[in-house]
Amino acid sequence: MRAPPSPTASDPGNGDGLMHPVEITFDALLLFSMVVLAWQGVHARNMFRAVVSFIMFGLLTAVAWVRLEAPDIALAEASLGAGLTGALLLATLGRLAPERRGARRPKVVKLSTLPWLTMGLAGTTVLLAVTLTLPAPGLGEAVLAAMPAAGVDSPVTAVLLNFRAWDTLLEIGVMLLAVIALWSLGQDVLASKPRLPAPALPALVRLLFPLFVLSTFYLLWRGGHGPGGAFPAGALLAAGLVLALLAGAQVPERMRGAPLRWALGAGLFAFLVVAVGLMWAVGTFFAYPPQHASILIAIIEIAAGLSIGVMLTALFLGGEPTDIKGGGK
Amino acid sequence: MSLPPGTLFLLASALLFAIGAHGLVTCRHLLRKVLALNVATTGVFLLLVTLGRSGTAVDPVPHAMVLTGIVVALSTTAVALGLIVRLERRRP
Amino acid sequence: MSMLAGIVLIVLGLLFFLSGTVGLLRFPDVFTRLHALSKADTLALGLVCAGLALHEDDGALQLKLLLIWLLVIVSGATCASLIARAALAHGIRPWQR
Amino acid sequence: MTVFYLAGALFLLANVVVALARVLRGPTAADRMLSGELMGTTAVAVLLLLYGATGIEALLDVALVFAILAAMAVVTFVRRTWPEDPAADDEGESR
Repeated sequence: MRAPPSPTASDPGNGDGLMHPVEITFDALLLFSMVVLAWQGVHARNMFRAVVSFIMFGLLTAVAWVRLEAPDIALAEASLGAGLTGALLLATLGRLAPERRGARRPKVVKLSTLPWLTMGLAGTTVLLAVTLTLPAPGLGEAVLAAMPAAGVDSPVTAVLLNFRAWDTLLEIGVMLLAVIALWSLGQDVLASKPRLPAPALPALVRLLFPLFVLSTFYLLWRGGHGPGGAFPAGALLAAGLVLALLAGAQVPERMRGAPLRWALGAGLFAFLVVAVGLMWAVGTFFAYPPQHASILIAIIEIAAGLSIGVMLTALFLGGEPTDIKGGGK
Repeated sequence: MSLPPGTLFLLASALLFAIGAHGLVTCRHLLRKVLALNVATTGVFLLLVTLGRSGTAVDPVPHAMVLTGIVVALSTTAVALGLIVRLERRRP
Repeated sequence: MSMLAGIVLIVLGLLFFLSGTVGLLRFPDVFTRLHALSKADTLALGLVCAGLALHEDDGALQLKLLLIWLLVIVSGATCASLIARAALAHGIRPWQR
Repeated sequence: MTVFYLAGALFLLANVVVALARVLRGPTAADRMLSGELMGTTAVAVLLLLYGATGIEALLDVALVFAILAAMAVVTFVRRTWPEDPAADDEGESR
C-alpha cells in the first residue's frame, strides 16, 4: 500500500539528489525555531520561561536528529536530553530560593563588542578551514567492512560496544563518578514532600510503570539490530523510577545500602569483568572472539542498561536517598 | 534551490554554539550558564553529525560519539545543578 | 480507497491541531486553554495515527501506532488534571464573563 | 505521497511555532507549561508524519519514547517546581 520512499525525499541533502522545496522549508523553520528557543533558553527574562524554552529546544533537537537520519541519537535525545534533563532542571528550579528564580532582568556581564566579534570570526574561520580539510569518507566504509565480525547488526551499537567499547566503558565510569560526586555532597536535596494532593498521579504511575519496564527491555532487544540499546533503555527505566518517586514512592528501606550500590556499579562491573576476562582468555583487553561477540555484548548491554537506569535516577535525586520524614527536607 | 547539502544545519550549529558560548560568558546566573553550556554542546553535536554525512556511507562513528556526548553532558549537568542548589542554600 | 480515507483523516487531524493552537492563543485563562488544548490535541493525534495506520500493511506497526495514541490519551488526561489542580491550588481564579 | 506527509509535518511545525507566543506571553507558569505539552504532542505527530515520508521504522520508536515521556515534565513541574514557586509567574499582569 505504501509508496516506496522516493530517494529525493528520504535523503535530505545527502550529496546526490535534490531536496524538495518542502523539505528545505521544513529544515529552515525547524532550525530557525531551535535558534530562537536556544536564545530564549539562555536570555529569557524569567527563569522559568528559560527552562521551558530549553525543554522545547530539546524536543526540536530530537526532530532535527531525525532529519539528519540519526534515529539512534533522536532516541537518546528524546529520553535523556528532553525528558530527564528537563525534569532535572524543573526540579532544581523548585529548590532555588524565590528571589534567585524570577529576576526581572537577567544580570549580564557587559562585553566590549569589537574584540569578541573579531575573535569569534577568527575562530570560526579556523574551524571552517580545519573542517574542509577533513578526509571526506570518514570511517563509514571501515566500519561497514568490519561489521561481519561485530556480533550485532546495528553499526552504531557495533561502534559503541565493540570497536570502541573502551569509550563506552569510560562513559559509564563518568556517570558513576557523577553519582559519587553528588552523593559526596550530602543527602538528596531534591526530595521533598510535595504539598499538593494529586489523586490521578499514582494511578498514572501504576498504569505506566509496567510499560516503562516493557519498553526498556524492548529497546535493549532492539539495540542489537537497530536504533536502541543501553542508553535510551536505561533512560526509560530511569524515567519510570523518577515518575514513581515523584508520585510519592520512596526507595525501600532494605534497598538503601548495599543493593543500591551494587545496582549502581553493575554496568561498570560487567564491563570490567568481560574486558579483564577477555584479556585473560584471548590476551587483549576488550578483543571479542567473533563467535562469542554476540552473547558477550548482550550481557554487557543488559547490565549496563539496568545500571544506567539506576544511575540516572540517582542523578535526578541529587544525593544519597534518605527518608523524607527524617531529614530529607 | 541548490544549497550545498547540510548548509542549513552547519549554519544552525554555528549559531547555537555562538549563543551558548556568549551566554556562558555574559550571564551571571549559574543556572543560565548551565543552560548555555547545554546549548553550545548541542551545536557541537549537530556539527559532528552533519559533517559525518558528507561521505558516501553514513558514518556511524560520529553517531556513537554524540551518543556518548549526550550522556556525559547529562551527567555534568546533574552534578552542576546539585552544586548550584547547595551553593544557593549556603548563600544568605 | 483506504489511501484516500487515510489522507482525509490526517488532514482532519491537522485541522484539529490548528484549532488547539487557536484555543491556546485566544482563550482567556489557564483552565479554558487547558480544556481546548488537551481535547483537541489528543483527538488530532488519534486521527493522524488512524490515518497512518490505514496506509500501513504491517499489523505490528498498526499496533504500535495504537499504543502511541493510548499513551498520549492517558498522559494527556492526567497532565491536564494535574495542571488544573495545581492552578486552582495556586489561587488562580477561573475566568468569568 | 511523500510530499503530502512532508507538507503535513511542515504545517504542524508552523502551528507549534505560532503557539510559542504563549510561552512568551505567559502570564502564569501553567500557561508556559501548556505550550510545552502542545510541543510534545506535536512532536509525536511530526515524527509519525516523517515516518510516513521516509519509512524508517525506528521513528515509531522515537515517537513511542516521546509519548511515554510526555508526562515527565508536567509531573515534575506540578510536584516540584510550581507549588512553591511564586516567581515563575509574571507579576503585575492579569491572570
